[in-house]
Amino acid sequence: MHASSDPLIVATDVSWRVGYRWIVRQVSTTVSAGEVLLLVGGNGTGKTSLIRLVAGLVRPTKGAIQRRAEVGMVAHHTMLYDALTAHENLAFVARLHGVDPARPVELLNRMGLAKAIDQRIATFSRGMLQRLAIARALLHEPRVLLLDEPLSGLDDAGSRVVVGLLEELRDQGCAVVIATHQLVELLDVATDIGFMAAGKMVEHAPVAGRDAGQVVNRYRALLEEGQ
Amino acid sequence: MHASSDPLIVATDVSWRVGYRWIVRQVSTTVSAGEVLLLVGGNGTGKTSLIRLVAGLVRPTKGAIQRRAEVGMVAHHTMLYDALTAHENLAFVARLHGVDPARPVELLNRMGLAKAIDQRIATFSRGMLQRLAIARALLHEPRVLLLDEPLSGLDDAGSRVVVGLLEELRDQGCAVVIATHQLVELLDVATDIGFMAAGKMVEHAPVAGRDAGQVVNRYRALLEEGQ
Amino acid sequence: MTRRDKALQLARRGGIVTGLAIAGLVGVYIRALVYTPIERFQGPAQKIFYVHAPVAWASLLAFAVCGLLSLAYLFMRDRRVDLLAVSSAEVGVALSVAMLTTGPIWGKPIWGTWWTWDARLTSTLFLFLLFVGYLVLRGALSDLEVRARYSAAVGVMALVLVPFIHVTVYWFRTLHPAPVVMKPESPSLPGVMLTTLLISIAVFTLLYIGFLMLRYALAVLEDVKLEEAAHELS
Amino acid sequence: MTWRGAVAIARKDLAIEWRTKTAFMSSLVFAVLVLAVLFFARDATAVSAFDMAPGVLWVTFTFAGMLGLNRAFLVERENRSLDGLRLSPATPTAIFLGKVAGNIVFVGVVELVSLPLFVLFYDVAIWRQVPLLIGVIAMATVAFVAVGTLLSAMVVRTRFSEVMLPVLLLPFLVPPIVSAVQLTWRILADRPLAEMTGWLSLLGSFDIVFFILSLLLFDAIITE
Amino acid sequence: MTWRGAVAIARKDLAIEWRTKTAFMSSLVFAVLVLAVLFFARDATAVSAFDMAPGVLWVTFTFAGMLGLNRAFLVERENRSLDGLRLSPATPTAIFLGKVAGNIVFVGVVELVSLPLFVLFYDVAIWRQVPLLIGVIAMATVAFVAVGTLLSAMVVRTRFSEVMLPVLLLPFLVPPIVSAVQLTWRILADRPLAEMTGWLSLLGSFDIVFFILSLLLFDAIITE
Ligand code: HEM
Ligand SMILES: Nc1ncnc2c1ncn2[C@@H]1O[C@H](COP(=O)(O)OP(=O)(O)OP(=O)(O)O)[C@@H](O)[C@H]1O
Ligand SMILES: Nc1ncnc2c1ncn2[C@@H]1O[C@H](COP(=O)(O)OP(=O)(O)OP(=O)(O)O)[C@@H](O)[C@H]1O
Ligand SMILES: [Mg+2]
Ligand SMILES: [Mg+2]
Repeated sequence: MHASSDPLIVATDVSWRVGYRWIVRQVSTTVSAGEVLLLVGGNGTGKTSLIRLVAGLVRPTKGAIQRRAEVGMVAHHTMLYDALTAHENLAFVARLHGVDPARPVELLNRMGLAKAIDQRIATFSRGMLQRLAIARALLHEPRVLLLDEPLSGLDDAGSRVVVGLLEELRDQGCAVVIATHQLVELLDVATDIGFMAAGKMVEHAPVAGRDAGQVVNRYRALLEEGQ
Repeated sequence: MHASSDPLIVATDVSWRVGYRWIVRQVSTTVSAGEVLLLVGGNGTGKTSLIRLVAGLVRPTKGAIQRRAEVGMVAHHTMLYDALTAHENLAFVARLHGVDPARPVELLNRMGLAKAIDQRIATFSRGMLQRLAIARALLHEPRVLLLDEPLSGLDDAGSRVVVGLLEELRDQGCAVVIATHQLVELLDVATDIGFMAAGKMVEHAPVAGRDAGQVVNRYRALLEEGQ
Repeated sequence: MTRRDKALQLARRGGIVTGLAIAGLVGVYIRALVYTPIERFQGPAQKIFYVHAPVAWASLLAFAVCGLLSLAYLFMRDRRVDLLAVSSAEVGVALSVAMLTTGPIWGKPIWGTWWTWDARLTSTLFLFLLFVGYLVLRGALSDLEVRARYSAAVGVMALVLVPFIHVTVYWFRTLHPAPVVMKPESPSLPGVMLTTLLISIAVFTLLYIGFLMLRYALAVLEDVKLEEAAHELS
Repeated sequence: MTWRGAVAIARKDLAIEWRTKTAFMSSLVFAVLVLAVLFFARDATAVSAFDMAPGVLWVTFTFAGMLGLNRAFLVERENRSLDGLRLSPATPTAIFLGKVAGNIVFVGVVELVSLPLFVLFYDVAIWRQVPLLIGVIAMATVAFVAVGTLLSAMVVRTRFSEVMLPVLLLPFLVPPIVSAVQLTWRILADRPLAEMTGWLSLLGSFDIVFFILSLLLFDAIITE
Repeated sequence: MTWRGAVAIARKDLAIEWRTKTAFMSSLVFAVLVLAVLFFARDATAVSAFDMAPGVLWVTFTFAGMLGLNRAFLVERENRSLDGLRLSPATPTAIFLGKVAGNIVFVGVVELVSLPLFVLFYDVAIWRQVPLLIGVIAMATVAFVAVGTLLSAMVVRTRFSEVMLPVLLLPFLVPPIVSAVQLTWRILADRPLAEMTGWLSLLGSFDIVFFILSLLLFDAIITE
C-alpha cells in the first residue's frame, strides 16, 4: 500500500447549503493513494451530497476540495444513454477519454455482461444497469473513485466481483470513497471508515484492528442517536 | 398463520415474451394469506418482470394470474410525484383509495420520515424516497403486497423497521412477494423461497427447517450455475 | 400444416395475385395508350390518370380496412388481426406515396400547380400523415401487446376523423373559390376512358389485395421466426 | 368511486402546477411570445395584422395547449406514477376525467389570460362579442384536451412523447381549429349568427364524438 | 482534445437519433403538419397563401427546431448523463461544439427535407433562388441552434425544460426570424440582392455575436 504518502483527495472544511439548510457541515478529510474510505450513516445524512461535492458536480458553499487525479464515479443515476447498447455506451465514454477501444469489451466481460453486450440498455434489469454503471466508472482507469452505493441492486456474484475489483484498485494505488449501507460486504476492502450524521463526519477512523462486529455495533449506535 | 387455506395470488403457467425472448417462463405459484414468498436469483433473471406481471401492470403472453385482493407495490421506481411533499404524496394516494386521512402521518412517523413530512420529495435522499415508497405501498392496507427490492437504499434502522412491518403484515394474513438480493435480512420473515434462473422459477420451497447458511449456499450455487 | 407453411402458402398466393394485378396494369396501359383516345384538353399527361385515380382509391381502401381491423382488434384482441391491420396500413402508406407523387406530376401540367388544398387532397394528406404517425408510434413501443392495442386505438380514431376533416376542408374551400387553374372536381368522362378507369380500379384493388397478402404473410413469418427463436431459448 | 378518483387526480395535477407556477407562467409567456413572433413573421406589406388575427390566435392556443398537455402525462412518467394510478381503484374513466379536467383548467386559464393580450396586440377589441368568443374557445378546448389526453397517455410510454404527441395530435386538431378560426373571424367581423351555425355544429359534433370516443378508448390504453 | 470530445459527442447524439429515427420522422411529420395547419388557420378571403408563405416557413422551422433542440438535452437528462460529460475530460467548449454540431445536423436535415414540401404546398417554386434560400436557412439555423444549445443546457436542470426553453429562446429568435422572413419574401419575389444586404448583414452579425457569446457563456453554465 501507498497510504498517506500521496493524497489524491483533500477536502478542507467543506460545507454545502441549500436554502436555509446546511446539508454538509465542515467536513475535512484526505484520501490518499491506496486508501478506501467507507462513508456510512443513516438515510439523508449527506453521503451522496458529500460525494457530489468531492466529484466537483456541486460547488461547496464554504471550504475547498482538491482532486489530484481523474475521477471515476458511480452515482445514484447511471449516467448512461437509454437508446444505446451496453457496448455503445462504453465506447462513447472510451472515445471521450481517449481510451483503448478494446477496453469496453474487457470490462463488460469482467462485469458479467458479456451476453447483453449488444442489448439496448433501456431493457436492462436494475442489476445489469448497476454493473454497467460500474464498468463506466472504471473504464478510463481513474485514480480517484467515488462510488455511491455501488452494491445496490447487485446479486451476490456481482457484489463479489465488485469487491474483488476494489481490492485490486486499492492495491494499485487508487483513492476510493464508497458511500454504502452494506458495510459488512465492504469492510474487508476498506482502509478507513467515516461515520456521517446530519451532514457532519462525526467519526473518521482506520478500520485496521477493528472487527466487523465492532464496526457494525458502532454504526447501529450512531443510527440510534440520530433518530 | 392462515397459510395455504386462503390463496390470494394464483399464477398458472405464466410466460412473458418481449420480441424473441421469453423473459418469464412458465411460472406457476400460489401465495396464500400469511405467506411471504422471497424471490431470489441473479441479475436479469426475471424477478422484476414476474412482479410486474403479478401486479397486472403487464399482461402475460401465456398463462393467467389471479389476484384476490387489493395490491400494494414497491417497484424500482417510486411512483411518487417530485413536485409534492411527502405528506401530499400520501394524501393523494389516501384520497384515491378512500383511506382515513390520518393514516399518512401515522405511516410517515413509522417510516422515520416525521421530520421531512412537509419537504418536497425532489430533494429527498435515495433512502428517504425508498421509505416513502414503502409507506405509499402500505397506505391502503392491501392484503397483497409486491415488493421489489424493498430494502434497497435503506440504512440499517430502516431495514429493521421494514422487516418488523413485514412480520406484522404476515401475521395479519397478507400475501407478500419480495424480490431481493438481501436474503439474509429477509429470511426470518419469509415462509417460502423461490429461486429464479433465466426466467424460470427453478426451485420453490418452504423456508421452515432450513437455516440461513443452507439457503445462502443454495443461492450461491444457483448463481454459479447461471454464469 | 404449421403456421409457417400456411404463411408461405399465403405468400405464394399473394405473389400470384400481385402478378395478375401487374399483368392487368400492363393491360390497362396498353389499352390506355393504344385504344383510349388522348384527352382533348390535357393531352398525353392525362394517361397518368389511370394510375393516379385507382391508386388513390386503393390507398383509401387500405386505410379504411386498417381502421375497421383496428376496431375489430379492440374487441377480439387477436394478434393476427393486429398483424393484418398493420399490413394494411403499410400497404396504404406505400400506395399513398404513389398517389401523392403521381398527383403533382399530373397536376403541374393540368392545373398549373403542384399542389392545391382542396378537400380531397388535403384529407388524404392528413390521413397519410396520420398513418405515418401510426407506424412511428408502433416503432416506438416494444411490448407487442401494448403496441397492438395502442395502434388499434389510433386506427379507430383515424377512421372517425376522416369524415370530419373532409367536411372541414370542403367547407373551407367551397365557401371561397380557390385560386387554381382548374378545380379538381370530377369531370364527366367519355365512355372509353371511364371503362379504362373502371378496369384500372379493379386492377389496383387486386394489387392492394396482393400486396396485403404478401405483407401479412411476411408479418406472420416474422412472428413465427420470433417464436421459434424464443423456443430455442426455453 | 369514479368521481372521487377523478377529483383527486385533477386536484393533484392542479396542486402540482400551482406549487411551482413555473409551467403556468411559462405557458403564458410562451403564448405571448408566439403572438408576437407571428406578428413579426409576416410580410407586412402584404398581410395586415387584423386579417391574420384569427389564425394567430388559434395557432398560439394550439401550441401553448400542446405544451400544457405534454406536461400532464410527463408528471405521471417521472417516477412511473402512472403505474400507481393503474394499481389504484381509480377506474380508467376516473383517470381520464381527472386528467381532462386538470388539463382544461390549465389550458383554459392560459387561454383566458392571453386573450386580452391578443386583443391588445392585434387591435381587434370588440368587447361585445367576447362571450361568444369565449364559448368558441371553450368548445375548441374541450375537443383539443379530450383527444390530447388520450394520445398523451399513449405516447408517454415511448421515449419520444414530446415529439410524438404533436404528430399524432395535429391531424385531429384540423377540424376544431379550422372551425374555430372561421368562427373567430366571423365573430370579430360581427357577422350574423346564421353564418356561423354550420361551423358551430361541426365543432359541437366533433366535441361530442371525440370526447366519447376518447373516453371509451382510454380504457383500452390504460388497463393491461 | 476539444475536437475529439466534440466529435464524440456529436457522433453519439446522431447515433441515438439514427438508432430509432422516431424523433426525426416525428419532427418531419410535425413540420409538414404545421405547414398544413397554418394554411388552414387563416381567413382565406383576406390573406392569400402566397403572401403568408415566408412567415409560415419560419414559424414551421422554429417550432420543429425547438422540438429537436429540446431532445438534445433531454437525452443528457435521462440518467443524468450530463454529469458524466461534466466529469469527463471533454472541455465545455467541446461539449458546446458537439451539441451544436449534432443539433445543426438534426435541424438542418429536417429543414432541407421539408423545404421541397413547402415549395410544393405553397406553390412558390422558383428553383433558381434555391441556393440563396438555403444560405439564409443555414444562417438562421446557426443562430437558432447556438443560442438554443446554451439555453437548453440551462433549462434542462429544471423540471420544466419543455416549457421553459421556448420561453427563453423565442425572444432571441426575433432578430434571426424576422431577418429570415424579410429575406425569404424578397428572395421569393425575386428582388435584387441590393434590397437584402441590410437584413443579411443583420443576420450575419447576429450569428457571429451570439455564437461567440453562447460559446463563452456555456463555460459558466456547465462547470460548477
Ligand atoms: C398530390 C397531389 C394531387 C394532385 C396534383 C392531383 C391531381 C389530379 C388531377 C389533375 C386529376 C384530374 C382531375 C381532372 O381531370 O380535372 C385528379 C384526379 C383524381 N384524383 Fe388526384 N391529385 C392529387 C392527389 C390526390 C389525392 C390525395 C387523391 C385522394 C383520394 C386523389 C384522387 C383523385 C381521384 C379519385 C381522381 C379521379 C376522379 C376525378 O377526377 O374526380 N388525388 N387528380
Ligand atoms: N438539492 C437539495 N435541496 C434540498 N435538500 C437536499 C438537496 N439534496 C439533498 N438534500 C437533503 O440533504 C440531505 C442529505 O441528502 P443525501 O442525498 O446526501 O443523503 P444520503 O446520505 O446520500 O442518504 P441515503 O443514504 O438515503 O442515500 C437529505 O435530508 C436531503 O433531503
Ligand atoms: N421490456 C423489455 N424488453 C426486453 N428485455 C427486457 C425487458 N424487460 C426486461 N427485459 C430483460 O429481461 C430480463 C429480466 O429482467 P428483470 O428486470 O425482470 O430482472 P430482475 O430479476 O429483476 O433483475 P435484477 O436483479 O437485476 O433487478 C433481463 O435480461 C432484461 O434485460
Ligand atoms: Mg445517497
Ligand atoms: Mg429487478
